[in-house]
Amino acid sequence: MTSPFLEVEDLRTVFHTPRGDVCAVDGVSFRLTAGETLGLVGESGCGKSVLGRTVMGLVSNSRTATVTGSVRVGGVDVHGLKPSERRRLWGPEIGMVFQDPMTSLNPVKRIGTHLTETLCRHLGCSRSEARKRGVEMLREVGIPEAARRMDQYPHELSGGMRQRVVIAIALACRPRLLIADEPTTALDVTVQKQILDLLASLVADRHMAMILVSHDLGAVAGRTDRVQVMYAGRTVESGATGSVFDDARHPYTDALLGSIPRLEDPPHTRLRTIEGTPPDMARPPAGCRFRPRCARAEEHCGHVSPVLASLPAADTPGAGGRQVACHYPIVLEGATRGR
Amino acid sequence: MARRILVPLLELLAVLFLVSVGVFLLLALVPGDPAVAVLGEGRTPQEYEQLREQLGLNDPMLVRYGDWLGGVLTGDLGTSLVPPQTSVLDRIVSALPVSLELAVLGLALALLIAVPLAMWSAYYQGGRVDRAVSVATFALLSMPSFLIGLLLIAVLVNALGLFPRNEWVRPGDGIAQNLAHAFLPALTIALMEAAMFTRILRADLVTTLREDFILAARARGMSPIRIMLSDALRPSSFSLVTVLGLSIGRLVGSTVIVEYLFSLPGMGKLVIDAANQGNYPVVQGAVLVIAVIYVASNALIDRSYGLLDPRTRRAHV
Amino acid sequence: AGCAGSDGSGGEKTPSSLSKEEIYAAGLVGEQQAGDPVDGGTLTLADYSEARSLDPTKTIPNGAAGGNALAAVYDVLVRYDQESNSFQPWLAESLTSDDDTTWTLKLRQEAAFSDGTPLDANAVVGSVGYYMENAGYNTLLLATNIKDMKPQGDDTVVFTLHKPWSTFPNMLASGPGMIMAPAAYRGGPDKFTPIGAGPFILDEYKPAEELVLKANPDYWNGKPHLDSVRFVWLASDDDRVKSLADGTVDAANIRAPQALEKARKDGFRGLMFPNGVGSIYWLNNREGRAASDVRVRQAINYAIDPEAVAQRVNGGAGLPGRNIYSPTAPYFAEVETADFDREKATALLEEAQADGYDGKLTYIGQSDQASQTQAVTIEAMLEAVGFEVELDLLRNIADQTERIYVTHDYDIAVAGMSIPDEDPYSRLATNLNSKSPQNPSGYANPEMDALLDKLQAASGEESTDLLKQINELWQETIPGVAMGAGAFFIPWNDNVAGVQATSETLLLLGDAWKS
Amino acid sequence: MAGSGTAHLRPSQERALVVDDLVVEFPVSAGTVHAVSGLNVDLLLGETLGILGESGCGKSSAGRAIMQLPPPTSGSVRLGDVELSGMRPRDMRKARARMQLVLQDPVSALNPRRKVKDLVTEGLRIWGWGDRDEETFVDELLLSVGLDPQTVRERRPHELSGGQCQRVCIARAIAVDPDVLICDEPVSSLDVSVQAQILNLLEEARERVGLSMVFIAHDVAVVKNISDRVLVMYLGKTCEVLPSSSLEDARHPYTQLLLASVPGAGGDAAEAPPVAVDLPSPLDPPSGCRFRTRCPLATERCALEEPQLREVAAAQFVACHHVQELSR
Amino acid sequence: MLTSDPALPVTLPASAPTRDRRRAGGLVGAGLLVGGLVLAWCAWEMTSLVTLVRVLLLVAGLLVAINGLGRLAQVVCGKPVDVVFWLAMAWLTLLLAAAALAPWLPLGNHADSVAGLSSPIFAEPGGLGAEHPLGTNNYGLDVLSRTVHGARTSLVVALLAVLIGTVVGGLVGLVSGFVRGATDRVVGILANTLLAVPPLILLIALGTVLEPSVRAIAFALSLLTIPSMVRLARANTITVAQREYVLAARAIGAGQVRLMLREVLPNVLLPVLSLAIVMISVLVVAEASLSFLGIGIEQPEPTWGNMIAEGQGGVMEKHPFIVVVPGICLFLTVFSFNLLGEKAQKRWDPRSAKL
Ligand SMILES: Nc1ncnc2c1ncn2[C@@H]1O[C@H](COP(=O)(O)OP(=O)(O)OP(=O)(O)O)[C@@H](O)[C@H]1O
Ligand SMILES: Nc1ncnc2c1ncn2[C@@H]1O[C@H](COP(=O)(O)OP(=O)(O)OP(=O)(O)O)[C@@H](O)[C@H]1O
Ligand SMILES: [Mg+2]
Ligand SMILES: [Mg+2]
Repeated sequence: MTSPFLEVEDLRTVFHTPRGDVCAVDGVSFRLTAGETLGLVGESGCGKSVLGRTVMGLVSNSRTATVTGSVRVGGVDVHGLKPSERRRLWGPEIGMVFQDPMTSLNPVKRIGTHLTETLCRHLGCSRSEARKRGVEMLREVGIPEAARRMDQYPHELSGGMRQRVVIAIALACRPRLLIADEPTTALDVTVQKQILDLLASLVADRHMAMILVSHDLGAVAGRTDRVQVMYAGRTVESGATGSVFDDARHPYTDALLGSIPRLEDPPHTRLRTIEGTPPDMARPPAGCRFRPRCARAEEHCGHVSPVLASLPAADTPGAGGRQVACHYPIVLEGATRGR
Repeated sequence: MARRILVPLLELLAVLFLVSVGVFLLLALVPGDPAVAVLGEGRTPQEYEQLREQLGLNDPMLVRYGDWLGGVLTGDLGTSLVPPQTSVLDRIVSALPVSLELAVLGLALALLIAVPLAMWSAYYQGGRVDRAVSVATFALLSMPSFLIGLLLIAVLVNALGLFPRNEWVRPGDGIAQNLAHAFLPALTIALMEAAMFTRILRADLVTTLREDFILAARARGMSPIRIMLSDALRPSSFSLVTVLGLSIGRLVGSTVIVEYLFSLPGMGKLVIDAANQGNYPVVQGAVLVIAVIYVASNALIDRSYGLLDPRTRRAHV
Repeated sequence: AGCAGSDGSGGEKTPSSLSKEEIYAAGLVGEQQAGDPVDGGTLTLADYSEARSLDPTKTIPNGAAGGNALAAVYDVLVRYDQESNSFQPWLAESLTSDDDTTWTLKLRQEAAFSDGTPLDANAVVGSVGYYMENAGYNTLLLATNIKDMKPQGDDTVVFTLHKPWSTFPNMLASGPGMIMAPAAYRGGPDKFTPIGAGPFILDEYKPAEELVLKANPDYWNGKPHLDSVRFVWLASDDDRVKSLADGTVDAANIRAPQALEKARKDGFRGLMFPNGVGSIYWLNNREGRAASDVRVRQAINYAIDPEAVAQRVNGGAGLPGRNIYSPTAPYFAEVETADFDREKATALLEEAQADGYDGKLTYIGQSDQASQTQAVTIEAMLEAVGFEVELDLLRNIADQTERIYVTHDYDIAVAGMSIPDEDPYSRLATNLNSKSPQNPSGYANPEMDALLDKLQAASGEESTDLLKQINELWQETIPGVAMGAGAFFIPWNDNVAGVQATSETLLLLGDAWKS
Repeated sequence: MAGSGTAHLRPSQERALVVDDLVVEFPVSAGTVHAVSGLNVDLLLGETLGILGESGCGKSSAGRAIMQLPPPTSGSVRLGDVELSGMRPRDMRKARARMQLVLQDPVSALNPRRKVKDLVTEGLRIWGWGDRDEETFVDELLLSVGLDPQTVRERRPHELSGGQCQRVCIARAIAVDPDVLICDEPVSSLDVSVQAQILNLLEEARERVGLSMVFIAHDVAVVKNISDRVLVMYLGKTCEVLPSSSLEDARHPYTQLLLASVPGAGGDAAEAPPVAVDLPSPLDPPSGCRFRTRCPLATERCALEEPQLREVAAAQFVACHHVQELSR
Repeated sequence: MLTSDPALPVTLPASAPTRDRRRAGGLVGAGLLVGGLVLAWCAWEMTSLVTLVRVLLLVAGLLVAINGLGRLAQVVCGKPVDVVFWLAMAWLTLLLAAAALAPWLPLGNHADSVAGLSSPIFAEPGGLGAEHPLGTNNYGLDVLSRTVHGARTSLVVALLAVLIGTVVGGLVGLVSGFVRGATDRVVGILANTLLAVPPLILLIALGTVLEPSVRAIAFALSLLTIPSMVRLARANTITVAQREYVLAARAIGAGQVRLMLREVLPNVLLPVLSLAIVMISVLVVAEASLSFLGIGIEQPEPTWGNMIAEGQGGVMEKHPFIVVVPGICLFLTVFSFNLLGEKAQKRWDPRSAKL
């Protein structure tokens, strides 16, 4: 195996808010090699975006936040860098695609300005050179009439088109790691597919590493190599995508999969539900954070936090590296489960 | 398309019409006989009566209003009752540049103070500077302009002798002199306005800085200064521009206190003096002109958003 | 006359310890700059108020109303000399009379208007005619007195009066004596252009801002030393003193007692014009008003303490007192005055109330702070003796003028009267004569009318005696509440010299210079 | 597609709601937005009709026009046997109460200044309590939507989670005992786990109270799960009407595109990314078949002639000129 | 979210503020408080210094003291405390109490000018316990008493005007924003008309027509508040009326009036009230400006404005306390109302919480 391009070790992000400290990311670790795609899934508020931003270094130690643990990108500790050095990473090393293409483009700047200023800053190319490359980038992400689009304002484009622009900007400096934070949540289904396909093909072409953040399990399922399921700031389960979705071991993952209506099921099929709501992150429950909603919880779960432990390879046919944080993981009942 | 230009225009005209009616009526109710204002004391009752007749003061209100409005529409705002009996228009033409200069200088100074301050405190939101700026701007906003003016005069003119005493020098008589004399009054205006501008711009900047596109710009590796200047400032300036526009219109008539304190021959002083002398044509004319400026500047501001925000540009063209 | 304080004696004392008498001494004040006049420069005068117009018929031609600018443009035929207390020919070569009834005015050959036309007898007759036609200040006084005004030849005008008038020259020292060129008024009052024979010519006028006059090279008395004079009008006497002190202006025109005393104590040179009854409360004597009853007038007069008012309104400055003449006036005499006496006031008021008076008074004044202070003080004093006072503080001058002079709708109103040294007659007659249209109080006393008639013709001792009788009659019948003498002070900076005074506190700037 | 037609209506059966040629247009500065152009729908008693379509295709506009909020530009809406268009305002208010609306964003659909108990009883406060006891009514109602009356009754919306708010909305809607419930994307803003709770709740409520329901959504799987019949909309027009059980057999090219876009385990990633196309604007919709600009089957005919809905299989109606080629 | 920018000074995590550090913070706070107060007191006493320097020292001392108080409060309460805000509230409470109880407080003569005839004028402030703790004015009236009674008038005028403005402006804005259409147009034109005339000039014009009574001044001032109230209420109504809960209420069958009163009004009320608080401070200043120009409430009835105006004409130079006392009261009050208004707006009307 090649050495990992991204190493995240016991990452913990704490926000200091007036209501108290919020531990939005609580001891997450993972590795990612070039060409690999990692899916981060979980319900709203479970810390996916904060994790993405902390990995990038956009959230770092400050008056309002404390970050511990380490993030190494290409061997460099992101949080040990000076701000100006870190800025130099953003673009050529790490790119980011945001959830909402409506708000992640400056409404008063032309598309072209967004692209060229990034190129000028990082590659030091001249304006005309940057413009040429910008047009190329737009073409590459499948935008027709790219040259004309350069002079348009974001509001003059459709949502899907805008998201393509955002991707083009993120990829303009050919980063080696792309963090896509729910890149398709705001888009229509038909467009969503196009964008996900686009990202997948770009990652493949450029041999990039990508973190795909999503709460849509379906979106992650087809397009990632590995997946991490998060709940209340912690990783509850991780492993090869197919393996996790086909036989979930954590009660949360299992319940989540069961609560999604499937096209294959006949109409009026009752869905499985997870009762209750995710915990308030300022006052998380003791022990396992999923305990209050968990059907399998025992007394023990309320006291001791389960650690993310690897499952024995024998237990996980097909793929290795499965990890689960549960005292009472679901035990395989043969091949009947899954989709 | 025609509708979109015509309707606001008609509304503007309606506003101006109402202002003219209001001003006319109000001043018609004010005690004090214009004939006395013209002739001064010590004339025979017949003389006053004769003049009243001559001025049309005995006509019904509607006729008088009609006459006045007719004059206004043909560019004749009447003649000052109290000598120097120059035409009202002349008086306004000589007073307006003073007020405009004060307003423009004051606003320019205010922006000069407010923009960097707001950017600084928005960037270090919640920090020491931010808190200090917040308290200081509040303190300024809490001080009536006459107190600020009195303080500035007491300190800068009387105690330190840094600036020349009141009196106005027209730009035509030397720009340097003019600026030296205009500085203190402009500063008084600027301090008030700067406090307001700072708060408004800071609040908008803070909101903008929370936007995704700022985060996105950071994620592209842009430097903080560049982000503040080229990404945050423009989208945050809509409220400021609105207030700025309102201020220009408002200041032309609202520098009263400052003009009074520094005895500058601007619109405010013109109106107050005229009001004190019972010189109605001047008051009416001046208020009407101020209203026109206010209404016009507002309309211009409304139309200028397109320059700042391309999203609205299309809708206006 | 009152030039005593001006020379020498004041020099030894430091100005800051000046006594009231010294402060209010008439004439030139302080050591004047010696040396030869210097040509050139602009003299900036912070005048008391802006002339309503450069048309003398529209402006009260005195120093307080902006007459200085008029005097500079038109000059005056006759000049009052403070030092000798007499009228001297000025623009005219001479003004003579044997009987005070027929006055012969002889004009100078060299005098001409600035448009080049000659200042001849016809011009004078025309100018005075225009003045009276357009009802310039004092027209009524002139009209009732002048029987005839005729040019004799090119350079002489003969004024024939109905009866002797010893201070007639004073008329030609102010408004009527400002001779306008025929071209000035040819188009009528609406097209008036200021053309005169004075030392200066209109250069630039910005209403409410400044008036600039430039030197008239053909001035009869030789080209003025100054290139130009500039009139500006600041907000208050305080401002004028401060601007004078920091050199923004070269000379100022000051009336408020506090500022005036401060300017004197600060050692400014200048001209002092004291006058009688600088401040007065007119009482409405007319039928149907409370003060038509002499007891009410007396009660009001006794109730008000000029000292206390001066203390509160002017911080103690001024010359509070009841004598209607300035203590420095040449004709000043002690009389028994109706001084502040609360008991007398109460008693008189009770008497009047017993006859059905309800004790109510309406006070009118302006609404600025100083006027409010005055109003509140007077109100307090009157209420302290049992009056019930309603304050009516008016917001515009036209309203006040209307109430006092036109509709006469007031009981007690604050005003000024300023009886000058040079011509007490005309001021007294205008204000007290029962037939005068400018008699604000409606005071009608045949005895007073008779005294005034006699005063017109009188001169010297006789006149002083008549003035004393008038004063006594005033103290007895109280046309208004006299609050004490006042003064005008024209301070200037040390580099200014040659400013001359004339009557009505007017300045003549033809000889002025600045180093 | 984007056709029209009435072939799919079922006049012979007992219908709770009949919508006839509904047109909704909004005048805007740049012209007219054709949000809904001639929608024909009927809803049988106890049936759930799903309306499926992309953002901006006029789903919400149609739903609101049915509620007469605001009344449609033209077209008639019959609720039971009451014709709603052209009613007097008071009668309209009364009739409207027999239909109820559940909206996408539960938080903004609740007045932040009012307590839960006031919110759910608003309808009865307006129309009268009848012989009901307020207390017990509120408690029963809240229980029926799975909320604990004790904890929730006195709270205000901001003290509730999104899912709880949506439950309050549903409680409020069924409190007035409506005949028809219109749900405008009631689960789109919710997390998957909560989405399942709400979908189950709606099913239960429908069964218990005997509601007819119009369910608007853009998620194919959700619509399939809850509806009996699905109507697919594109740019204000109907593409296809079919029983939800046979949704996977959809014929219309647009429905097929929708189905293919559903993210699933079998994502077919590696092909070349498709080039973006500008979607047609409702300000100036394409002539003929509105889908033709994106349709792989489009021919000249599609631009000239508007396709009509016709039955291509049992209870399956498609508006497409090329439907024959598709049929077996 | 620039808050997390690394350029910010990095402070240690607040997770475990040790006991020692807390004690140190408390000591620093107490030190600053005492030091500041001493400095202020010295400045007050050091008559030998130039007035300007004294004033600067005084202000600096007070600021240091407030800073110290803040630190102290943080230590005592365990979290940051907005001392300035609480001081301001304390001031407002004190002021309102004093104003409300003024007739029953043992205060000197505030408006009886007849009695004032026999009192000394411009008596210097005598400090606590003296007959005239803050001196007397030009009419021999007690400055302390006048300040308290002046607060009464100033506040009554401002509150009355705000009340009129809020009720009238708020209702008009509510109706016009809810009904829209022609009504809205007409209301807009009327509001613009009022705005087009400069406020002070409008007041001057009104001042010449109206009697200078509390009621008339309040009425005139309320005209200033009405247009902005209308605008705010209207804008908020329009936003609220588009909210889905209004749609939902409509769907249930609520009528127009019910919608307006039950659904819209409660949501418009708080922003309107927050503006009203800010308006109080604006009007206190406006009233003062009017009195300064001589068109407000007339002497001897005290208001802060006409008390400040007493300083004109050289009085201020000789007897600074005449202006300083009401000036400081005015400043503190306006400052406090502004602070309160901003807090309220931040909480209830984030859209306009910029001032
Ligand atoms: N700047 C911040 N200050 C304080 N708390 C924060 C901050 N940013 C995020 N949080 C908190 O951290 C937690 C995780 O937020 P995050 O945005 O990562 O969730 P998410 O998984 O991305 O959810 P979503 O799917 O809604 O985007 C939330 O409880 C949020 O309130
Ligand atoms: N009040 C309105 N004024 C103008 N245009 C409107 C209005 N409401 C909706 N539209 C337009 O009508 C079209 C249909 O809107 P509608 O809200 O019905 O779509 P939708 O299918 O519900 O979309 P979504 O899934 O985003 O909710 C859109 O183009 C929209 O922009
Ligand atoms: Mg997120
Ligand atoms: Mg919708």
